[in-house]
Amino acid sequence: MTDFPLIFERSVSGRRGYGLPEPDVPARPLEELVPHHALRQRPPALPEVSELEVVRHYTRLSHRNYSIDEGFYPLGSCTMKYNPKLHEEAGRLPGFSRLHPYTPEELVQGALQLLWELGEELRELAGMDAVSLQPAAGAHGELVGLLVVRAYFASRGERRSKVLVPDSAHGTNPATAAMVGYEVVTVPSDPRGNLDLRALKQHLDHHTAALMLTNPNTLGLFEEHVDRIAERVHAVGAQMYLDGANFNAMVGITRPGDQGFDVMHMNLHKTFSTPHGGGGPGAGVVAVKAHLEPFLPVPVVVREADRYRLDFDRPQSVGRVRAFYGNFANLVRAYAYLRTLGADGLRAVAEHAVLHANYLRVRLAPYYDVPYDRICKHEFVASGARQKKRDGVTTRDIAKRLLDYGFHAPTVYFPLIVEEALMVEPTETESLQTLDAFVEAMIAIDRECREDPERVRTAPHTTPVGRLDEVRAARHPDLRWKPGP
Amino acid sequence: MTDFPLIFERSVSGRRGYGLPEPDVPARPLEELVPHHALRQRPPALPEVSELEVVRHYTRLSHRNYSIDEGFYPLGSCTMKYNPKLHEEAGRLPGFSRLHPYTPEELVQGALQLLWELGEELRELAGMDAVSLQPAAGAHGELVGLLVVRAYFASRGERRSKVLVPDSAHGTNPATAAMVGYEVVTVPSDPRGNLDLRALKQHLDHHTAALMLTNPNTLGLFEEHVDRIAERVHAVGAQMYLDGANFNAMVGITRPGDQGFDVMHMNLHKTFSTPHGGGGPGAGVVAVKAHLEPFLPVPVVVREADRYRLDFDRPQSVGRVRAFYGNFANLVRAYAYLRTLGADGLRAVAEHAVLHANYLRVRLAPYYDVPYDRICKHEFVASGARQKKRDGVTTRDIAKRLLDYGFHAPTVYFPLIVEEALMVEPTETESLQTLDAFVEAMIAIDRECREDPERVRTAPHTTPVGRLDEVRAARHPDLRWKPGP
Amino acid sequence: MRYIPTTPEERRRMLEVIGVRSVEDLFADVPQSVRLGRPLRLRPVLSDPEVLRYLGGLAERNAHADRLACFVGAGAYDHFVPPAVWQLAGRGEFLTAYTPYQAEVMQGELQATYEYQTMVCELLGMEVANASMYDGASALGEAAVMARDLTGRDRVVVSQAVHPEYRQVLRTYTEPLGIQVVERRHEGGITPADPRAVDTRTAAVVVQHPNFFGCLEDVRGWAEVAHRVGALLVVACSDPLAFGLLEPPGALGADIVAAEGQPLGNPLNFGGPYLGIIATRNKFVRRMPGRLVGATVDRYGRRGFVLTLQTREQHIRREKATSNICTNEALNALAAAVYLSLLGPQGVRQVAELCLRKAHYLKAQVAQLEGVGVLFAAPTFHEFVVRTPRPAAALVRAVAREGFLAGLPLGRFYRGMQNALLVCVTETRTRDEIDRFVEALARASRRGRAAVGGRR
Amino acid sequence: MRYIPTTPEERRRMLEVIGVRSVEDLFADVPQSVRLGRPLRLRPVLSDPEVLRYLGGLAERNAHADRLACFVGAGAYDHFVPPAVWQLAGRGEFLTAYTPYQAEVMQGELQATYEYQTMVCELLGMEVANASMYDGASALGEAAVMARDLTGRDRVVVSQAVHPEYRQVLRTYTEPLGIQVVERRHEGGITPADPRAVDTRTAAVVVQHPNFFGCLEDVRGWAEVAHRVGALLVVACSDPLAFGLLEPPGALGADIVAAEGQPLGNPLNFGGPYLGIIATRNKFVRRMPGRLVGATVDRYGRRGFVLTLQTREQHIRREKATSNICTNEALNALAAAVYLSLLGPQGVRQVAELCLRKAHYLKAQVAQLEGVGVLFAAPTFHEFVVRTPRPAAALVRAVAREGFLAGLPLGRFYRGMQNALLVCVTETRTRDEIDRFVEALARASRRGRAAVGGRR
Ligand SMILES: Cc1ncc(COP(=O)(O)O)c(C=O)c1O
Ligand SMILES: Cc1ncc(COP(=O)(O)O)c(C=O)c1O
Repeated sequence: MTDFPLIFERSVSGRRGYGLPEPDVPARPLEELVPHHALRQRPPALPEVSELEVVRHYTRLSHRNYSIDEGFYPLGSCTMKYNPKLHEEAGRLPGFSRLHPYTPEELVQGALQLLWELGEELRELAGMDAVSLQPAAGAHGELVGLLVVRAYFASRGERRSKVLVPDSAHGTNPATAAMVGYEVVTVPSDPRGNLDLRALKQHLDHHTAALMLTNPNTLGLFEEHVDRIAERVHAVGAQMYLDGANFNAMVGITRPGDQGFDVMHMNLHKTFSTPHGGGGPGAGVVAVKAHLEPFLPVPVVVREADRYRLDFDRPQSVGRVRAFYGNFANLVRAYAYLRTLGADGLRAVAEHAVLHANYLRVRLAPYYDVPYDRICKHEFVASGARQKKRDGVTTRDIAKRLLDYGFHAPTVYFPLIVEEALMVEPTETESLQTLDAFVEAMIAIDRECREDPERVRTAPHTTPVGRLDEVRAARHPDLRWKPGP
Repeated sequence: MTDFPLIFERSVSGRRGYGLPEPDVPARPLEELVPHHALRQRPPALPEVSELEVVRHYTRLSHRNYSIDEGFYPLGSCTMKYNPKLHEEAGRLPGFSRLHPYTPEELVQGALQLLWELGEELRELAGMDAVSLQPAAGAHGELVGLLVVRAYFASRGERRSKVLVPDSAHGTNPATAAMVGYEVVTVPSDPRGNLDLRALKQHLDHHTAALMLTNPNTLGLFEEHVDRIAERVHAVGAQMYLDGANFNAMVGITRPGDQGFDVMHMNLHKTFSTPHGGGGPGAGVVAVKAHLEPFLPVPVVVREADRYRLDFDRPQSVGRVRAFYGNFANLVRAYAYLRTLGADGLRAVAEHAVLHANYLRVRLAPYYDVPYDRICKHEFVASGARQKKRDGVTTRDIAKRLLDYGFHAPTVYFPLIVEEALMVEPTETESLQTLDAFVEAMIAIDRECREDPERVRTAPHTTPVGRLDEVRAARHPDLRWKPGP
Repeated sequence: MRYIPTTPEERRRMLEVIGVRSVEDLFADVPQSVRLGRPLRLRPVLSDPEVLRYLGGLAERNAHADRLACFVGAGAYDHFVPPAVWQLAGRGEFLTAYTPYQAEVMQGELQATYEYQTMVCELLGMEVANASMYDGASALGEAAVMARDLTGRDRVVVSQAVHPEYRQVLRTYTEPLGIQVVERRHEGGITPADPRAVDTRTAAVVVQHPNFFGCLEDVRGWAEVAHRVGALLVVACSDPLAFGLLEPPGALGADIVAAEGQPLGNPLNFGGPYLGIIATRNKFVRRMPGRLVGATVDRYGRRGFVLTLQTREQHIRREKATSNICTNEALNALAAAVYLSLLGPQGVRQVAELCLRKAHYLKAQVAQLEGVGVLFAAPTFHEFVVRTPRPAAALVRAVAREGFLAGLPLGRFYRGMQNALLVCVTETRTRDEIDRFVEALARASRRGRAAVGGRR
Repeated sequence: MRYIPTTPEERRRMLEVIGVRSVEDLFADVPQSVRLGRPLRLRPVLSDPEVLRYLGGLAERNAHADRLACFVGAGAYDHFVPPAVWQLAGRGEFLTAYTPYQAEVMQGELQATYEYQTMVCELLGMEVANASMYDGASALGEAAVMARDLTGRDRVVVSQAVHPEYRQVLRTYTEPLGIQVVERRHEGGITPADPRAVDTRTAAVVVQHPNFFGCLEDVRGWAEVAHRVGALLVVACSDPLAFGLLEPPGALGADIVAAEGQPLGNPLNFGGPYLGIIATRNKFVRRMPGRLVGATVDRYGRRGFVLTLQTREQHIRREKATSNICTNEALNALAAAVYLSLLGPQGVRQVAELCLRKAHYLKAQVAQLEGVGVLFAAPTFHEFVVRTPRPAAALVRAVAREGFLAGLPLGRFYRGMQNALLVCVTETRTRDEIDRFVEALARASRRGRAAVGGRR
């Protein structure tokens, strides 16, 4: 078997894949237009291929991918639900996709209205008072959130130094806190999988700017004492930040604002079904309580009578975190989703996401350890510890073997507090038949671990390539193709 | 390995895949609107599946197909060239795709202008005086063409009884002649692969309505005496019909009208790159000389000053062969193609189609018989006769084995006058590298025929299913899934 | 050259291998006398952006169904097409494949077609359907020829309430074969079943249901009439979605159904490509035109699909074939399969019910309009004929200015029906649009009457 | 429920397996005190056709680039996007995949990203590029932090001719980390290299090339100035297509490039999603933010691709990571790879040349207009600043009525520049559009001057 060629390896000098116009303006010598020294010396070594070759190359590459459109994607914490095709059609309307961000306000009223209405819906869903639609992803939302918290304290002449983060938190939480100049203090979880209240008490003081909580947390468990946690955090004047990556478990049932959170981000590319695009783009809306509103990034969409405009004049704002107004095309998709589901539909989303997760949890529990085996929310964390101890097969091996069964693997080795973690999130859009097929596969793999562990250790066997050498990739970085001499 | 499920086998009672509106008009009892006896007794057994399941089912099915977008498709006589993506975008413009055919003429001027301009271009390409854009495919064009011929003779009070068809002709030619009530007389080919002039002479008489010629013929050879053939056919007052399926070999170099043809069809889904859609839709434009124009189907697009209209008032017309005006969306694509290539581009198409075919012919000749081994046009016909005699491997086996090498097979067992025919048409849009890879595969298969014929006889081996039992399919027809009791 | 990858250097190498000096030599066999001695006289070549801009300009000059609220049907219906339909059917793997001659690599196309054949049978209540015909009209033409072949008789009785263009095509297909077409006048918008219409020379009776005027025909009655003399009943249909709610032709005694499949997920496309449906009884399958996909097994016993019963077809049977059709409308059939999969039994019923209810909501209001009225009393599905106080064509132009595509003026097809307008309401029309449409009709009609009055 | 396949019967079965009586029981752990005791107060639910209609209505109320001839750039460019780009990038297999954590089934995404990284390096003349950042502005913010980490210094000198929004983002990213940002005023539209601008506390000098005003900066000069004091040169860029024609930053001494990749095959999208590009020298790679794809081999020795050098990233390094970025703009990077594959070296050069020539064609005519003029004398690429006789904002409104999106009024970003308009010409503008635009400008300016005169 030979390597799948790179597009560069298909290149033939002089071949073209485009149909651009000829200049229709007077052909003045280039040197009259730009100084010679500014001109490029040697052309970039881009591939020279025909349009057909490009179509074939990327069509074939697409066949070497795994997507929701092809199969089950129980990737915990990522909420890989169905991305409705209707949203693609809506997002591609020329009135949206061909709109320049610097078109005068009075000529983009449709776009601004959409943003404003989306903001209204999200505020109600979050139980918050104001939103910023700008962040490009969840982590970007975290950045905005902590910047807002920081500005809030600054406005009160306070300089708080630290942010508390549970040991189960996603890596973006501590990373964000560091980017905003905060010291990160890790708070352990208790045996039930809740945040350890005693430990929290220890670390909470007037130097604490915020607690970054994920709820349901990354174990898929609802923080049972969220109200008391909020009380204590507020008691020292600190802010409650919600990492809303797991919002899918609570829409319409409980609102972060009502749980005592002051600021949160949501991942529209999770809860609100915008496609993840193989890594992005996303959209990470930030919602805040009234006392934090003055600090949101500029611009903010405001409505006056029946006109909409972008408000830049916000003296206390943290400023800008990106150019323009946000990942607009994704916001269009998310809004289409909200309008299609409505209040009842969204509540049903949470109910079924939770129903499906618990069904899987209960069916898998006999075969895989489930460290915190209680009613979970939209996901749960199993463990390959049993198989590792018993058969010398790791969670990574089990994940790779699942690929042979035609499923994507769950999230593995996260959260860090569960050894050999297997984090499973089925979402509400999968059918019982699919869930059962997944269970059968997991059971079969458990059997293989006992009867033929080597087969699992060397998996995957049916994929376009076999197990890849990640160590070599890191030891000898090869990050780009290089043209031959 | 289990069977790939049918969509019906994924059905679960009560599941929905649509989001239709609720009635917004007063809900009167159905019986008030339609008599009870007219109402459906039991619902159709259509699948009950979610939108996600539909998306997955047909996405996965698409991965069980072979297309130009994925690989080389040297299917002789089918001109499987690249279908530009630009055409899809153009064809899907709401101004075209959302246009109702009964919209008043003055409100569809853009569409009519497009049809008229396309007609003009095709007339010039064909060297003919008038066109009908209505036929849905080549065979439909043949039907129109012979109906026109028949009406022409009728208008002169003549009732001619027979149509001459070369033994190398495509099946649609005799089938069409029969549909129009003509007796079909087969004319043999001569040793050089041309129509046998002596035989032609024998059959030509005043009962002959037309000669249906394919040029280049299905051997991929230009009819060297086309001018003399036309002379003789016209000498008995008969009409020259061109099956223009092979027009790709001559655009811009020689025009059917100048070759002496009175009427022809073109397959826009071949020469003019409209995608073939896995079997259709196509578009089979008919072009005629002035004396046949009065007989074209209604309506015909006409231009008056700068207005365009549909002319229905044509007393001598053969009538209608379909509803409305033709496969419009395909005509849009074909027009986009014509405007993108222009005069020079189209000539280059013919030149390279012929260049590529001759290159393959010469490179394969040492390994496979090429019965008529002379300069060919856009395609040539090789034969598996040598392998059959020598190794007991048939052309079908060779074709199936090619699938394992990642290529589509050439057209096999056509034309009928070549035993074990392998009809190869590379088209102008394939690269030299692809042609060479195909040659290597053919050479490798010839070697396999000698060294491991069983491997070839049992091919394909790497496809989603193995060789399929066609005899069983015909003996015990299973033409639809049946719901269980 | 656009879309041609071969570089000059590669051309040189190929010519060398071939053993000729120039591309010119490859055309040595083309007599000088027939050469085109000059460049083609075509419109100037355009770059990609220019082509899109030019075609975009032409598209802009059409009043499409997003611009005018569409109240016209008459064989082409503005049903909602779920975006998933063409995002799937339009995938390159389906779009750029040829006819599935090499079954082992074309299981996607073949299985989808097998599923399509099944869904069509279910919707129409028939036993077998083919892989597609060009459109509903040509399918009807082929159905008549098929009936001739099956009965050995050469007379076809056809209702005048069959789509006029379908009837024209019927004549075109049958006339050269000496098949005689006898038309049956309609009475009050329907064609009452009448034994006197047929005799032992009758090959088939052709009725449309719901018919061109939107009225429900007495299909059962005609089935009896036809069968009693050994003739076949051919039922034409321009919107199969009707059978989400109405008893399907198969259950009413149809022997052959010829239908238009555009309403099943295919765009209006200014008339094409559409989807020709033909379905019949198992016992007639070997006389059926067009391709058929059948299930079989591979050498390992796994289920697979192939083109089958090909001895009916032109590439095998040549002049003895049941039809000359080769390329069909496969992609439109695939779209129909995706569409019907999404809708399922409840979905097709809901669409049909929405159409019925909205159409009758309009019908009731039209009946109230003074000077305007409903022409026929017979029960209708989603179309009906409006009696207009002035020539319908003028009325259509008038309401077009107010943003409505009012319907099809029937004068063009039926003598004496200048003041008749065939209107249609699908599920895509909202109550608000219907109400405003009624107002527009009312205004236009008053103006009309005034004008007429003026002329007196 | 839309998009939820579970039937009531299936729900029952699942609850039974779980061993609870109702779905309600699954939320027992949610304290009553924090429950939402009422239904959500959201806008009414819409059916699929209604949603499309509603959003279509909102889309119609925007003056997009097919309606107004677009002469504005300023960080978002109306380049021609070949239809193949999104017909490929938009395929479900790419669109609905997550980050390629399971490399063996994500070779498509991973290889395409590796190809993208290579193409970006080639276009910018850099050694290594990452898999994407959010956009050009945030990439610049991260670049500044990266420079701080690499040099251990906390001062960044930035030209005022860098996109004002990029500078705002730069401040937002650096301020909390105590990095001091010093702005350099431009002189006549460019930022002359000046050793006095830097000292040994300087981490980086940031210039944009071509800069916000469209002018070419003295990048080589700034590279020398920066390097002499051990600082890094960070080059920002809002349209990398310029380097199809211009010497790329890598060749001019840039240590880090932060660019906006929207012009590479991505739609205008009212500002996003766009494509953040960051590229640097090999020796700095371990300080780079974001994902990197690297080549490796599988257990059979076949080439394959994986996410690599992840010890830089948040999920491993947490608070010590080089950045918090996780989700990026992978799909836009894929589109860029397809776009650059289609264009190739000749294509990017041709686009750049068309932009340059057309922009200068406009520039020459604007220079002739009385009352109007070109503000800066420095050489420009495809943007330049027009001096307007009346406030530019008013002018923009005036010519919008004539069908042109005239440009960006600079008063909003630069004090005292109320009468300055930043215009852009890409390859999609035709000579005819440019000529008519000039006439419209002339008319609007005359009216303007009249008005002003009137006021005096
Ligand atoms: C719990 C949690 N927090 C934060 C993030 C970061 O969100 P994003 O990837 O959109 O930046 C994720 C997603 O990976 C997550 O799962
Ligand atoms: C030589 C020839 N004639 C006629 C036809 C029939 O054309 P179509 O399939 O478009 O009806 C074909 C295509 O298969 C052909 O190759």
